[in-house]
Parts: sequence; C-alpha cells; structure tokens
Amino acid sequence: MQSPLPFFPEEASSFAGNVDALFLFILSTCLFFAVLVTLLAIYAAFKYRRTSPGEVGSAVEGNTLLEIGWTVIPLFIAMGMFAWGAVVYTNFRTAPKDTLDIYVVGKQWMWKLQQPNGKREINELHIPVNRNIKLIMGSEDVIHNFYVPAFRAKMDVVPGRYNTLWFRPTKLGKYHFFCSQYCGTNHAVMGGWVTVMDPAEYAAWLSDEAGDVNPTSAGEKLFTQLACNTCHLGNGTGRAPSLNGVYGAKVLLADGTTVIADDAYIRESILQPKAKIVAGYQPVMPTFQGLVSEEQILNLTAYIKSLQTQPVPAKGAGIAPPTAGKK
Amino acid sequence: MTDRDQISEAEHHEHIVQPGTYLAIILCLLFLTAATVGAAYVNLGRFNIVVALAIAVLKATLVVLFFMHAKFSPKRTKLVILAGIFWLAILLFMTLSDYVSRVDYRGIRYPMTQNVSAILPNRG
Amino acid sequence: MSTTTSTINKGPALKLPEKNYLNQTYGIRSWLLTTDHKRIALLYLVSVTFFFFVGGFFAMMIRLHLLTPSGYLLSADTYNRMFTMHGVAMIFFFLIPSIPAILGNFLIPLMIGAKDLAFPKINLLSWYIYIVGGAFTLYSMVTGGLDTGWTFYTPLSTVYSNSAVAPAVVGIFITGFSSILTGLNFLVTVHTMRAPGMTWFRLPLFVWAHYATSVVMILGTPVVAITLALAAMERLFGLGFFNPAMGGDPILFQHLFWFYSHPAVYIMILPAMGVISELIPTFARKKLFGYHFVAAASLAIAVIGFLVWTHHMFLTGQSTYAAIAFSFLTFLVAIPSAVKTFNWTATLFGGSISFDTPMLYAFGFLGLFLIGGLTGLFLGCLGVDMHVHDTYFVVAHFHYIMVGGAVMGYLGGLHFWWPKITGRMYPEWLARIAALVLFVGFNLTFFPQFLLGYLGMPRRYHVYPPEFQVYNVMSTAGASILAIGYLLPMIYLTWAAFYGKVAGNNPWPATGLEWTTASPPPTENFEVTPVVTWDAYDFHNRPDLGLDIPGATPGVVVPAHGHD
Amino acid sequence: MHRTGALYGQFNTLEQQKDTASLGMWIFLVTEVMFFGGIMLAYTINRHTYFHAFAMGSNTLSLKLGGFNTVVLLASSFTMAMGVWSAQTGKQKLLTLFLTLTIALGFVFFGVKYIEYAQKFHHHLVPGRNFDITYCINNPSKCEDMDAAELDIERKEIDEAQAADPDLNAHAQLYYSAYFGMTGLHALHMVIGAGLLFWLLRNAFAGIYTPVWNTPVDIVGLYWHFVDIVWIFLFPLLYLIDRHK
Repeated sequence: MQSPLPFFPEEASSFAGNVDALFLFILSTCLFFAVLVTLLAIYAAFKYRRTSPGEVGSAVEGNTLLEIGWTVIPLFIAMGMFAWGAVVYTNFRTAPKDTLDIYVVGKQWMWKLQQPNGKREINELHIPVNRNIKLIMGSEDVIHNFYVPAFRAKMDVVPGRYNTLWFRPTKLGKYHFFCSQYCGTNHAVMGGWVTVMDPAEYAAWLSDEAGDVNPTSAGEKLFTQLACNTCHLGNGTGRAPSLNGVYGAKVLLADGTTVIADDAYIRESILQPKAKIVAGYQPVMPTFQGLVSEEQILNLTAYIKSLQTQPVPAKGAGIAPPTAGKK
Repeated sequence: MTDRDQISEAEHHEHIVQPGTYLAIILCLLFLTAATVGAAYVNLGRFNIVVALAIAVLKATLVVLFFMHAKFSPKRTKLVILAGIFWLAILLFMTLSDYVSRVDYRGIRYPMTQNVSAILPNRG
Repeated sequence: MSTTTSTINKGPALKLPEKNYLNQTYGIRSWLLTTDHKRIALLYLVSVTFFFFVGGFFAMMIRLHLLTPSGYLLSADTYNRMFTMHGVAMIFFFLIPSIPAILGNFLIPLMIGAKDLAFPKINLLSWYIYIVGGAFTLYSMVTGGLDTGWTFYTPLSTVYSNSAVAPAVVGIFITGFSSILTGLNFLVTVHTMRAPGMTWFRLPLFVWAHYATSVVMILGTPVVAITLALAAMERLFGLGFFNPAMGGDPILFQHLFWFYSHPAVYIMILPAMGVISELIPTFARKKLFGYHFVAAASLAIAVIGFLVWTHHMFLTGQSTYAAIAFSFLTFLVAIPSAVKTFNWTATLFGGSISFDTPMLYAFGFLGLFLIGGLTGLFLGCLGVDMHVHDTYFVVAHFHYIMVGGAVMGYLGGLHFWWPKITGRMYPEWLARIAALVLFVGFNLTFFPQFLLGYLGMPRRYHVYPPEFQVYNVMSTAGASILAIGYLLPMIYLTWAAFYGKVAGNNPWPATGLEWTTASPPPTENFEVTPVVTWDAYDFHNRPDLGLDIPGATPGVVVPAHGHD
Repeated sequence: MHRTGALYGQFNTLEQQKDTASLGMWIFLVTEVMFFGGIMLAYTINRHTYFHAFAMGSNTLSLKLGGFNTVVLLASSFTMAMGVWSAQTGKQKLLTLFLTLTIALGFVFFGVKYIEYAQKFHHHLVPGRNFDITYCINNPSKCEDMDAAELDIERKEIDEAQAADPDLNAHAQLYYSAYFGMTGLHALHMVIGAGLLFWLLRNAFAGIYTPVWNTPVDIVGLYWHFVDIVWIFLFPLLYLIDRHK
C-alpha cells in the first residue's frame, strides 16, 4: 500500500497540508544552509590543505560585517519560521464553534471514547469526514497523549484537567492513532484506529447498536435522580438559577466577575459548587464530589448543553447582561 | 581589563563593619518583623501578600548588604547576587506566565478518584 | 595526506619527563585521596567510561529488540527499563560530566596557567559525590530497574511505577551536587586563578565554553535537585505537589524539570563546542575566525538557553500565549549556535589544514551538529512540533546533538589531549579509521529515525506497526557499526597510554598554555608561573613552535615567555 | 597541594585566596537560591489555586512560636555578624563567645521547631495516609494542648474553608507539603550550619583566626546569614496567610 521507503504519512486532515508545507519550507531552508556550509567546508579542506609540515595559515582575525550578516540574516529567516509555525499552531489550539464533541478517557493502557449519542468504543474512533471534530480528553491515571499521525495532531491527556484536541478529517480511510506520551508498561500497544466515514455511513453506524443510551437522555434522567431539578427550575423561580440557555453563555458571579459556562465550569459547579456562586443566589448547593462518576458528569453536561435551545426566563437565569464582564 | 584583575579587585582594603551598624540593622530587622505580623492582621485583600513580601525583601536586603557585607564587596560579588535574583525571577515569572495565561486555568483542576470502577460503573 | 601529519618533532627519540603527575606518588591511596585536578580528571575518566558502557549496553539491547516490529527479545517491562536506564546512565552519568569533569578538570588550570583549581578538595569531593550518586543509581538498576523514562514524569514516577524509582532519583539528586561543585570550581578558578597576562580575551575558547557551561550548572542543577527531591518525597512520604489525586499539578513537575533539563543540553554541547573551537584553529594553524563572537555566543547560549524550556511542553495543554513566547525564544537560541558554525567554517579558509584524527572528529562534529541543530528548528517550530513531538524525530534530533555533537567533541578532545594526558601518542591510522566508522555508523543509526519520526512512530515503543520496520532495521544495523566505533578508541587509547610512542610536549603543535609544559605535566603544572604575551591560537606570534611563519627568519626559535 | 601556613598551595597570595573563597561561597549561595526557588514556585502555584486550604492550614500554626523563632534566628544572625567582626579585629575571646551564642540560638530554634513538628504529628497534620484536617475537632480529647475556644475557632475555620473547597482535606495536604518541605529543607541547612559553627568554634578556641586570616569565619557567616534570609521569607509565606479573619 505504501512504498517500501515512505517519507510522508498520509495527509488526512485539514492540518496535514499546513504542517507539511511548513515542514517543507523549513526543510528546504535548512538544506540550503546545510549544503552551503558543507560544500564550503569541503572546498576549504581541499583548497587549504597543508602542503608543507611547517606551514601556517593566514593571519585573518575575523570580519565584523560578516558576523553581523550571519547573525541577522538567519535571525530573519528564523522569525519567518516562527511566525508561520505560530499561525499553524494557533489554528490547531483554537477549536471552531461547530464541533462534533467526542469524549476521550485515557487509562493505562487503553482509550475509551464516547460519541455524542453515548455510543462507546474502546481503542476505535469512528468519525464523519469533513466535520470539525473536538476530542475532550481526560486521564484516569498518568499522562497520555492522543496522536493521529495522518492528522498531524496530538495532545497530552493529563490527569486532573481537560485538554481538547480538534481536527477536521478530509479523507476517508482508516488511520493509526497512538499514545505518544510514555505511560508505563504497555505504552506501545495503547493505540488503535480512527475510521473516517462518509457522513451517511457514520449516521448509520451511530444508530446501529441501540445498546448505548445517548448522553443527553442519560443526563436528563440523572438530573431528576439527583434532584437537581428541584432547585434548578426551568422558569427561573427556584432556589437555584435556571439552566436554560446557560451553556456557552456568560454567567454573572456574586463577586461581580463573569465566567463562560463551558464544560469546565459546569464540571466545577457540580464538584465544587461553592467555588463560583451565581449573582443573586445563596451557596446552598451540596457538592457531588464522589457521588457522580466522570461519565455521569459528561452526561449531565450533555443535558445542560441540550437546554441551550430552551427559552431563557427573564429572571433567574444567571446569565450576565451583555455589558457585564467587559472590565 | 587589567592583566590581573583578580589581584586588583582583592587589593582594596577589607572594610570592617562596626558593631554599631550591626546593632542598628538588627533593631531594624526586629521592627520589620513586628511590622509584618501587624500587617497580616489588617485586611488588605490581595495586598496582604504584597506587603508581606515587600517587608521580607527589605529585611533580606538589609541582611545581604550589611550582615553579609555585600555593600562593601567587589562589583563581582554584586554581579553574582544580581544574577541569582535574575535567574530566580526567570524561574518564577516565566513559569507563572504559563499558568496565568491559560484560559482554562481555574475550572479544570479537580481531584481524580483513583478507583477506576468508581468512575465508569457501567464499563463492560 | 599522511605526509602532512603535523608531528614535526625530529631528532633524538623523545622521553617522558622523569617526574610527572602520574608517577609523583604511587599506590591506590595516592589516587583516591589526590587533590590534583589531573588525577581527579583521570578518576572521572574511568568512572564516566564505565557508565558510558553501561548505557551503551542498554542502547544495544534497545536496538536489537527493535529489529522486528513485535520485538521478541525483551518483555515490555524490560524494554521500558532498558531505555530508561540508557537515558539515565548516558545523560546524568556520562554526557553531563564527560567533557567538563574530564577534559575541563584536566585542562582549565593548565590553560589559564594555574597550579590547580581554586578548590582542589571540593574537586575531589565532587568526584566522590558522583560515585555515591552513581552507586545509588546502579543499586536501582540492579534491584528492580527503573521504568519511568529518564524524564521521571509524574504521576507515573511518583504513584504508578513499580520500579525502583526512589534510589535512582536520590542518586541523580546526589550527582547533581557533583555537577554544581564542578561548575562552582570552574567559575571561581577562571575568575581568580588566571596567570599574569592571561586576560579574559586571551582565554582559549575551551575555557569560555566551560565558563558558560558552569553558569548553567550552578543555576540549573539546584532546580532539578529540588524537583527530584520533591518527587522522591512524594513517592516516599506522600507529599502532593505533583499528584493530581491530591490536587497537585503534574505539569508543574515538567516546568521544574525542564527548567534544568533543557539548559542541561547546553551543559553537554557547550563544552563540545569549546573542544571544536580548539581543534579547528590548531589543525588549520590559524586564529579562530571571530574569537569575540564565538566567546559571546557561548554566553548567549547559556543565558537564552534558560528561557526556552517549555518547548518540551507545547502539547501538554499549556497556554497558547506561553507556547508562542517560548517558541520565539527557542528560535533566538538557535542564532548563537549558527554563528559558531559559520565562524568555524570561516576559520578553515586561508588555513593550513591537516587531517589528523582530532580534526576528523571536528569535521564529523561540524556535519552532525549541523543536522542536529537544524532539526532543532523543526521542533522549536510550533506548527511542526504538533506532529513530530514525542516521535522518533525527537530521538534522532537529540542524538545528533548529544552523540553526534557532544560525543564527537568528547572523543575529538580526548584524542587531541591524549598525548598531554598520558605523554604518549595513539596509533594514527587506527584512530582515523575509528573516526570514520563512527561517522558512518552514527548516520546510519540515527538518520532513519528522522524519517520514522515524520512518519509518526512515537518514541519509547517496544512494539511498532510493521510499516516502520525498514528504517528500524537500518538503525539497528548502524548501531552495531557504531558500537565497534566506540570500542576501538577505548582499546587503542588504553593501549597507547602504556605503550604508545612518546609524544613530546607539543606534538601538533598547538598554541595553548597547556602545551608549554611537559607531557604529562608535573603535579604543580608549571615549573614557573607562566606569563602570557600572546592571544589564543596566535601562531604568528609563536616562533617557539618552530613553524614557518611568513616574515620570520626560519630556524630562529625565540622562547615565547622569557624571564622578563 | 600542601598547606604552607594559612596559604594553600594553589594560590599565590592571601588576598587571592580570600577573594576566591568568598566568591565561591557567594556562587554557592546563588545555587541555594535556585534550590529554594523551585519549592517556592510549587508553593506559589498551589497557594494561588487552593487559597482556602492554605489559609486554613496557615491558621493552625502558632504565630507565637513562629514569631519567636524568627526573632531567635535574626538574633543569631546578629551574633554571627558580631563574631565575624571579632575575628576581623582579633578579639579571640569575643569570637568564641559570639560563636557559642550563635550555636545556642540555633539550638533554641531547633527546640521550638521540634515542638511545632511534634504538635503537627500529634494532630494528624502530616501529609500521607493518616492526614486528617478534622482530627482535633473530632477527637478533642486527643489534643489536650488546644482549649475549647481554640477548637471552636478551628472548627469554624474548617467549616468555612470546606464550604469553599469541598476537597479541603486533600488540598490542605498540599499546604502541609509546602510547610514540611520548606521548613524541613531550611532546618537541614541549619543543621549543616550548626555543624560548621562547631568546627569554627573548635578552631577559634585554638586561636587560629587572626585579623590576617579569618576566611572560614567570614564564609560560614555568609552561609548562616543566607539561612536566616530563607527564614525571613518562609515566615510570612507559611505563618501569615489570611491571619486577619
């Protein structure tokens, strides 16, 4: 399938072309300088080889102009490489808004992945082509790294925090993914396959096995089970703010600051409800630390996300007025 | 640069700091200790730590300059001290530059349960 | 080209000086309790060589294991131990002490015209500290091994690893103080012990490079010491700074670790650059082009090298802003290295170049360091790092720097000063062949790894997908050639130390102060404290070397430092 | 290298020797700054993240003992400085007196530190498996050294902190990690310093320090003052967090 001495891995994401172009730019620049210096050295070695045992070289000390030249010119070229690289990287670190979110949990030595509808996979990832995919990744034990060479993208998966990795697959096919942060005994086998599918096929695949519940409905059930709904009333009259439309919006806090209600904020509010109190409310919510699992938090988050489209009550939503938080 | 700057630097006469100076400094230090404790009991919000560190830096400066004779030492010694402070600043501030500019710095740190089954009870 | 060998001593057979540092006193005590920097350098030589072969053994096991994709030779755990212990032995016990503690120790007092280092007893102490640290680490290696990677990332090392992490970490912690004391000794020595006339800008660039190295040693090493101490306390007593289960931050460990461990790369490469800056002028018989710029570049590398450490952490989820700032600084640190390379090349022009073994190593260094340094640009570049980070590309890059650069410099220096250290010459042709074998073997081992890395093979894999096999086979083949290349010098240099041809005081000839005294030098280094009247590498002002200086009357030899 | 009087063989003059020793010590102190810098960084980041836990932890320390120790250490720095002055001016008797005083003050510091550490062990406030921030308020009978009023204050503080940080017990361990890590390393330096002082004292009794040659006194003095400076920072950082409640 590949030449016996391959050089480039397949280009299967929107990053791949950028990274390879940048790589080729740096490579050609470096080759130019490397070849230049090598040829000069070889030329000098022959031209100025010693011809008699007592011979001494010329009495040259240096040349300031040359020194300035070969300091400044490489500096400019290096700045060019830096700037180009920074642009590619910033794009890679800034996920677009309309992503398909997939939850990833790394543990020694396997990957657990969960589709938005709750379908779970182990060491396999199915995604539709030409969609922006965002992996929201956590680790249960040590640091791992999710790496898809064909996508030219990787990100560490660090215990104790969420890291995200986004990419846009552009080519159908099956690609390796690896753990590329050393994580213990079976680090080398902690990998699997990403399957990039046609959207229609993907949809069919998603709905194929009905065994798994979708996270939004699981979250809705939990929301009642844990009695969240007794305080977080949808119409904003409860002891706690309504969660309608709160996901992704700015929330005004008691100390006057605002915060974006993203996954991290929601997770924190569940585990450490007193860390950030919404303006106008008492810190009465108990912590759910140890009561809800990682997965249940993901489900609750998915449910809260689904409330985005629900009507926001005029009072009791906790969403910051558009002017707040500018300072 | 003289041929033997090591000699020329050493040949300046040793400056002997007198007990009176030491006494004045120790009194200053004791006063500043009292001041730092006093300041801790006043609610200055986030400036409590600023005041505490400012006083500590002042105390340390007094010790370095007089007890350790840095004020009367050759330039080279002063350079060594400044290099130490500079590199400490690199370590502290450049690391903090990462922490303070992480967009997701506050919300994301949480303790993980070590027990895998507690995290994913339904895993097959 | 053999006719141009620069050994121009003619006349009656040379004899070793009757009294020298090697035969001043006898017996094991006279070695183990010596405070002579030259003898301590030899103690280091023996112990560092031991660790080099320990690390080399692990390397060989790694390469053999990777011959096949499914790796039948070792179990996963054993393989992980192999690469971890390879890294630990090579970095902390070979590369960091190699040039400074052996060549630097031996040569700095000689080069600046001092009788010894400023603190001879501390110098001996630092060797003992090294040995104690090494003993702890060896203890870890034989009782359970070490499988955390040489970077000891938490929480793998502090919570999850079942291997003997604690003794290894303690060993490295202890060895750190050996490095600190060596650096301290060098700094103070260069400041206060220079001979009359040895001004800062007459210092050989070897000394400048070691000055810069020492700055890195004393400012960086304590940080890794405290970091490893905290990690050890975390493992042993349950402290929690790096433990996410207690709310600690594993990324903080990486910050602290790389604050030292990136500059540590400069501890390895700067001294090698210093050696090359000696070799090229000597064998081109010409002043080094742009002396001041090369000296300044050493200091610039030492300082800027402290500002780039998070480029090892671009993909840990660190702040995008911080990543961009650190990438910018990373590109800045490349410039002084480029300046040095250009100056070395420019020195060749107008020279009178001979191809003695040390010069072959210098050429080898130039080529390999060029590749190693330039591939650093790929890794410092954010947009490429997101693909090649933690792949074999990184492995290839740092081996080109550390083995292609530092070890070539080290061996080049060892050959160059072997006649000074032992008073005897090694077999020239054998040495040239060994240099060539090394160069070829090295490239065959590590160049395929660049390709593997860009293809996406992650590092530290004991098994790999079969499409990566071709390059792995090449690499293993190269490694066996490389192994021969390393064994050869060890054998013939040892032989030469006892049976080689007597070399004379200045066989090349070279201009440094160390060549004005006997080979091997007397214990007090110089009969009379030398007075320096010439610049570094100034062949034209050194009629005492017996070379054909244009404009000077041939045959008239004037002592360079008379009794004035 | 053999010693010729007070001049060591590798040096040409006494000035060069003294200069060298002092430079060496200063450079060593810079490495010490970086050494403590690493743990200071860990402290800073964790204090910023878990301020409530750090404030709570800090309030369990005794300000009286900490303040007293600060004064003791400052005083020992003063006696050390006076010792250096005595050596420089050739007052041999005074030198031994001041060195003895410095050592004595150092031991007073150790004594107080021992009381503080013992109390923390007793109260289950050492990071590790038995760590329990609520041990004393749940087992008042085991903490005889705390009266009812103190326990009430502590209970209130812990409740408040727990309200803000439910995982207080884990995060408070980070404070005690910092506390034991930093004061432990500081105490280790003091032990080394005390050893050096004993060595100086022995030599001082032998009368070998003269106005011409007193480098060791000077050098050890630098070290001792540095240890003092570390404490000058540790005191507000560890004892004075959020005291104003």
